[in-house]
Amino acid sequence: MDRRRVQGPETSVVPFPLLDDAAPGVVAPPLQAGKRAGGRRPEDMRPIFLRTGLISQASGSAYIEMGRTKVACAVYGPRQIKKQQGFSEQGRLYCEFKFATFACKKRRNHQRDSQEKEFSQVIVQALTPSIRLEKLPKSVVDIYVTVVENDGTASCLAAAITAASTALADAGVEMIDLVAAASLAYQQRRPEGDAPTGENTREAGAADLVLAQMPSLGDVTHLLHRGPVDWAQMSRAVEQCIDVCAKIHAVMVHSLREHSAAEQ
Amino acid sequence: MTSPYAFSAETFKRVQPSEYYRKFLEQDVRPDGRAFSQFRKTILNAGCISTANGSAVVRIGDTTVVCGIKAEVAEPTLDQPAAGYFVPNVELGPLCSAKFRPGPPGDLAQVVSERLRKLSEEYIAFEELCIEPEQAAWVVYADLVCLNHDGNVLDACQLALLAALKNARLPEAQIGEDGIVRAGEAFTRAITIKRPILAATFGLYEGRSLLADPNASEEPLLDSLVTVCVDDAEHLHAVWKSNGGRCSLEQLQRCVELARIRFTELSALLESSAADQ
Amino acid sequence: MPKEFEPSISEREFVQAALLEGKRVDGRTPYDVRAIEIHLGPEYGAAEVTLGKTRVAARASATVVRPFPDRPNEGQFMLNLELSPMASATFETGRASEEEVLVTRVLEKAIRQSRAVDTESLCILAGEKVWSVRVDVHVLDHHGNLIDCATMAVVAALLHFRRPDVTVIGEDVTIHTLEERNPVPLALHHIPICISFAFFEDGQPANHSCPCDRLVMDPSRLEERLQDGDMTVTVNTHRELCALSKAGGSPLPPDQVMRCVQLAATKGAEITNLIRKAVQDTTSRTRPGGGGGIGLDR
Amino acid sequence: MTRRVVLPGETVDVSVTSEDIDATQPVRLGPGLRQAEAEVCAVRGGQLQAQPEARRWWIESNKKRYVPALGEPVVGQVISRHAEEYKVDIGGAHSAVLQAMAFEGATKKNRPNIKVGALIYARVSLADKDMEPELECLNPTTGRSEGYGELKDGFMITCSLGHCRRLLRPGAAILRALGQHVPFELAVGMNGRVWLRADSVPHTILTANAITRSEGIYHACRRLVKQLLQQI
Amino acid sequence: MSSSAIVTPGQRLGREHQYRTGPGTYVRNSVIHASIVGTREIHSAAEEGELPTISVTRGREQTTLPQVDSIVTGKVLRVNPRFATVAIMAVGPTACRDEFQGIIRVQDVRATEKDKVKIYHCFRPGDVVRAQVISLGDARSYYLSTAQNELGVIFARSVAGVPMIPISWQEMQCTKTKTVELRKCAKPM
Amino acid sequence: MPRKDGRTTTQMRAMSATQGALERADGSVRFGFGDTQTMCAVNGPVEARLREEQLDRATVEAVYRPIIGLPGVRAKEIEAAVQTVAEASLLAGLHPRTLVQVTAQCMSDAGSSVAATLNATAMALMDAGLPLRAVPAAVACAISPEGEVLVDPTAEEEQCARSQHVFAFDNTSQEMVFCASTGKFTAEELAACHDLCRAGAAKVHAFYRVALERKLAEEGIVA
Repeated sequence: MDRRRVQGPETSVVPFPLLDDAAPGVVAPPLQAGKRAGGRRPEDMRPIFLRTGLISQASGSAYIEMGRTKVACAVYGPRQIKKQQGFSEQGRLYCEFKFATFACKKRRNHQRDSQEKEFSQVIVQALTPSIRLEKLPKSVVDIYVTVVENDGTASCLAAAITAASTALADAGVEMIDLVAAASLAYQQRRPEGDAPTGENTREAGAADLVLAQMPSLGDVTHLLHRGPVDWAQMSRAVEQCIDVCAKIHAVMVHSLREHSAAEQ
Repeated sequence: MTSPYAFSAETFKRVQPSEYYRKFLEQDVRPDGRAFSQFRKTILNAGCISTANGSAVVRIGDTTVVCGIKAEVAEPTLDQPAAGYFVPNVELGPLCSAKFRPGPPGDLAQVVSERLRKLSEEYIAFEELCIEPEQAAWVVYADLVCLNHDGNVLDACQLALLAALKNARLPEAQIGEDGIVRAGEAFTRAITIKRPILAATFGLYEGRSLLADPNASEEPLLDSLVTVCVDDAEHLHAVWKSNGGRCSLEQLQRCVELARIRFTELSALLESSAADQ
Repeated sequence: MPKEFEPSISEREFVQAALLEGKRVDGRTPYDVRAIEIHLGPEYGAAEVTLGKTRVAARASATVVRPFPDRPNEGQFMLNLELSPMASATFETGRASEEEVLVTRVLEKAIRQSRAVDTESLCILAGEKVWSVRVDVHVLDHHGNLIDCATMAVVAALLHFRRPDVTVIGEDVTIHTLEERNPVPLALHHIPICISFAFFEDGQPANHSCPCDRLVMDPSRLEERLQDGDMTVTVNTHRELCALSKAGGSPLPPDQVMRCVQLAATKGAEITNLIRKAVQDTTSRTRPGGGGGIGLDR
Repeated sequence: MTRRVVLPGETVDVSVTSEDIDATQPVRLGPGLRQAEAEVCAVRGGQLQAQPEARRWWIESNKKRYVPALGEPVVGQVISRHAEEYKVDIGGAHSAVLQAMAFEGATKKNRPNIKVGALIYARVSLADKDMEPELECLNPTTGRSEGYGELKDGFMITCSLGHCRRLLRPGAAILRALGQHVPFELAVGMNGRVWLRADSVPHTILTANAITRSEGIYHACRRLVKQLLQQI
Repeated sequence: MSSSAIVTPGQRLGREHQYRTGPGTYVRNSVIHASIVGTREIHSAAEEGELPTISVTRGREQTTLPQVDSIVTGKVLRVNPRFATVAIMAVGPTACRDEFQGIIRVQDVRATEKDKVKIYHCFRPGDVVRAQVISLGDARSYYLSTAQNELGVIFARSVAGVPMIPISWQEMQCTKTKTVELRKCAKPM
Repeated sequence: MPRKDGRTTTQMRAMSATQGALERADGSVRFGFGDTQTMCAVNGPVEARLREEQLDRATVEAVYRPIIGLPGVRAKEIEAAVQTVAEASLLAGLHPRTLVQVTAQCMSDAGSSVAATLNATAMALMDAGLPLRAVPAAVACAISPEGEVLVDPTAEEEQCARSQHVFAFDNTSQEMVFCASTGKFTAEELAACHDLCRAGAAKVHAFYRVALERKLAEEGIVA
């Protein structure tokens, strides 16, 4: 009984689809002639829209759209550490990742579940190597990410990392490099760039990969791979992600320049 | 008598907000250049989220609110067996402003949610949300996420909520003998809205000047906040006056007139957004 | 939120000195219970009990709900107690204070788990509709011994409460308004009453004489803050012992415990009669209660 | 002596009404009245009292929460002890500071040794809404303790501030009635706390109950004391 | 200002032996990279024979943290006999979005007669002070000092709520009621 | 059309108030319109937590508890109303960096419970002896389906009303300090409700004075 919100019924369910005998169960369209559902080639990447500075209240912010995946990210800080964790020469990063309740096919809960907490940790791990924390003694930089629409959970995580890094740059936090992240889902035969629809793409045997990289310096800051895949496919997938990261990095640079020029 | 110490404008605004603001109001202008009764630029686009049954994004100035509608099915309550549910909730998280802390909804979020729920009793047709009396009814969850809080979040939420409801489509559902509800493939059924109701909020500065659509830096300096909700037939549906200042009946009636003008602007926006679907 | 400081040394020493002479600071003898006042009404199930200056209000209400799947022909009974800053400035809203958890636990054991309310009688239509009775307890003024005062308030509210009469013909259920049919009281198996004791060591652990003479019934706020141990005995009208909780504190010889139970039994009977009498002469005067009584409004 | 009951917010006319009052004397506003630009308005509900000749106006009303004011005697409880000072709870919004040196004849070497939890009778030496209140256990003019200092054993009760003010007035009815039957010592603080000590436990209990129960009674004090005497 | 001249973090600016690194840049295996988004600026060295310094400056104000020796402007929140608590609202000329907490210990209020300082005669809650950060202090607050003439109270309201003007280094006068209040004033610049 | 309990449309139920009912609270009042009773307790100025401390004024913390059920979002809106009345009356600048706790407990709801809560709050602030610049008085009214404006409505009148209004007025300037009107009504009806409630508020202010006189007599201040 959550008394801080308007109450609905205790339990509510999504109605079952009307199984009239004519149409078979809706199955993901098979791969025809190398094209995917969205008409994209396996290695193609969905169109990206990245805009900084949309959230005026934040120190820095970024809004990203990769195809239908939409993620908003705000950075507050560097500011005083509220919780008493003792003196620290180094700054700290704190992240809260949240899917909006309407973001996924199945309605999500208001409270953060374990997956969202895990993603918050992943974002902090992916970004910490790139931030010059020694320049921010006794302070914390808070990153808040809200997914407005989820078209592929792996792609949401990648978009969130990219947006968070852009927002940190927009906030003027000193960093050694931006961090671009790309996601990828394996079909049985060939890896496909940029995991498409279906938030839990992990049907039986399917695997996906999220790779976060500092493009200018070339170092990989975070790699999350789930699902069984043989080694050869894995290495090809990593290269493919590196290329996608380069493209994403170009978009990040462009939007940061656009916004800071407009700012003058 | 100006103090001998010079401040940069930005520091003066942080250190002495009320002084900074009073200097502008003395020249009948607001820091962001608006006239007293002028609302900020309002942008509305509906239906931009495919995973929701209905959605809308509203920007009033910098205040940005995203509303998503998700519909599910549940058993109706025993004392109202033939009515569905409408559950609006506002999230004012740490993402939209530095003054909100992580965790469950704070006081402001809860008050806005309660006001949206109270208003919904005037325009939602609850009996049409019932699929089968005493057995099954639609639960329309309307969740509003504020992406940027630059003041006057209630007006933005009500507009986003109405636009999302207009944009929402539910599947045709019926209940089988086995008591299980099944829904059709096509999302065709609309949610009927008896009458569009929209909110307009005003602030009173030192009991005299009436300021429309106060932003985040103005809100703490105003000693009264008046919100008026009107519908298309010039009827009023809610008048709330909060904060400790005093407000005369004439000022209240002035707010009602301005709210009516604001209603025409917003309902035009509402129609155009629904049209281009 | 001001913190509540420990009592001063003078107060502690004086209370112990007075107890040595069998006297208490507010003029009572060790086995005196403070004056009890019971106000009932105007709606059914509204009770307000003062024990000395401690004041607790309880409100019983009933709504029609679907039964739990595993117990289709049994109604529900819920108790809720929350300490607000009204009781004392040291309580915060939001986080439950340790005292609130303690009082709620003892109340649950005394009333709910001892099956005081007969939930079978609350069934309207097995598997479909049952009565869900809830009692909300509000502590208005905290002057010590919340447990006893809260139990009395809950019991008085339950005895005074009337739910609307219901007729079931086959499947359809009609709930009569209070004007059509006289409302029906709740069926209670027994009436539990809590009697709390506080006891004090005499300060000289060396000659550890039995603390029998330093045992007080119905401790005041000051005695509660100075006590070295406490015990709550829950008895009912059939002279049965429903619950006994002696949570830590200084050890007590067994004969002392039995003595307390005897004292509690006699005192409990007295209090039960007091409540019954109060309920009898108010129900005749209570008006049906405008809608609020049975909590049917949304 | 105008005697009307005023609600907060109402204005009070403090102008001179008759000639023989010297209009140049400054108007002194007591508790409950405050100057707002031109006029004087009430900030508390109560009965308006005045001594027009001394041009002193105030509002008589009762309160329970103490707000420190300069020079008022208070009964405090030591809540913590530091090298140079004690922190004392006086029932107000902030705990007060009592310097270890603020005792009669205190020197660097021999200073009173007061334990945490002890009661003290002290005078408010600093009271300002922006600062922590400070106490001292001596009369600043004479440097003597004059009753201030640590209060050993005895007992302490709390009652309303109005009742304490009446107890401090010479010839308080309840104290005179008690005095005929019971020898006792008393330290009344303006912060609603009264420390008392009598020769025996029953007498102390009698005194304590007599004072708490005499809150609203003025004439029947003697009858109240007799009742309590039988109960011993 | 064409957007091409703007550099983003990680962008190579040159080799180590070409420039000296100024703010907004860093060196990694002998290559100079930008560390913030901003415009690249090259300042020729003061005396020749020195390398020119390269730096990146941000258009919008750079949210700086209080560092040791930076001059900060803040508002006094609380005053107790041992220290005054200050909410730092601006570091140097730039106002910071979020307030940092700093304290002015009684021994850091002024340079002369450190032990006879009565803090109530120097600061009152609501005063705006200009102070210097003397250390990063503890986990909760920075340590500030006003032990120089141009540091101290720069704006204060009298009990009557009217802004006061300084009449000496330790007195301020209310313009309406002419009452004099004690403050540790900063020397007007 | 006379009302069920025989009152005319502009007649309010008898008001009742007991002051100082609670021992521990600094100020406590049980205020009632007929059977609708609300208890309000005020503690202050007390110590504030560092997080909620304000440097130039006292922080007001309002809590509202319904008589039945857990306090939910509806209670939070009433808390905002109590906060408004407290801020309209309290001179918070005189006690900086302190906390004033206002806790309202509904004892029984027989119609216009929010108005009773706001009046109990104003009287409790006065009973606590806090410095106030005004004592607001609140009155509720409802417009019946037939369009009649009923002052101080009972629970049934509220349930079937077309719209419900609560207004609170300042005792010095008779200007509105709080208003919460919901339902379906016209601007003219709003003005009618405003004036009707203002007349009712004058009666409540008179009642405050009578109650204060009774309390002073009980405490032996009025010799």
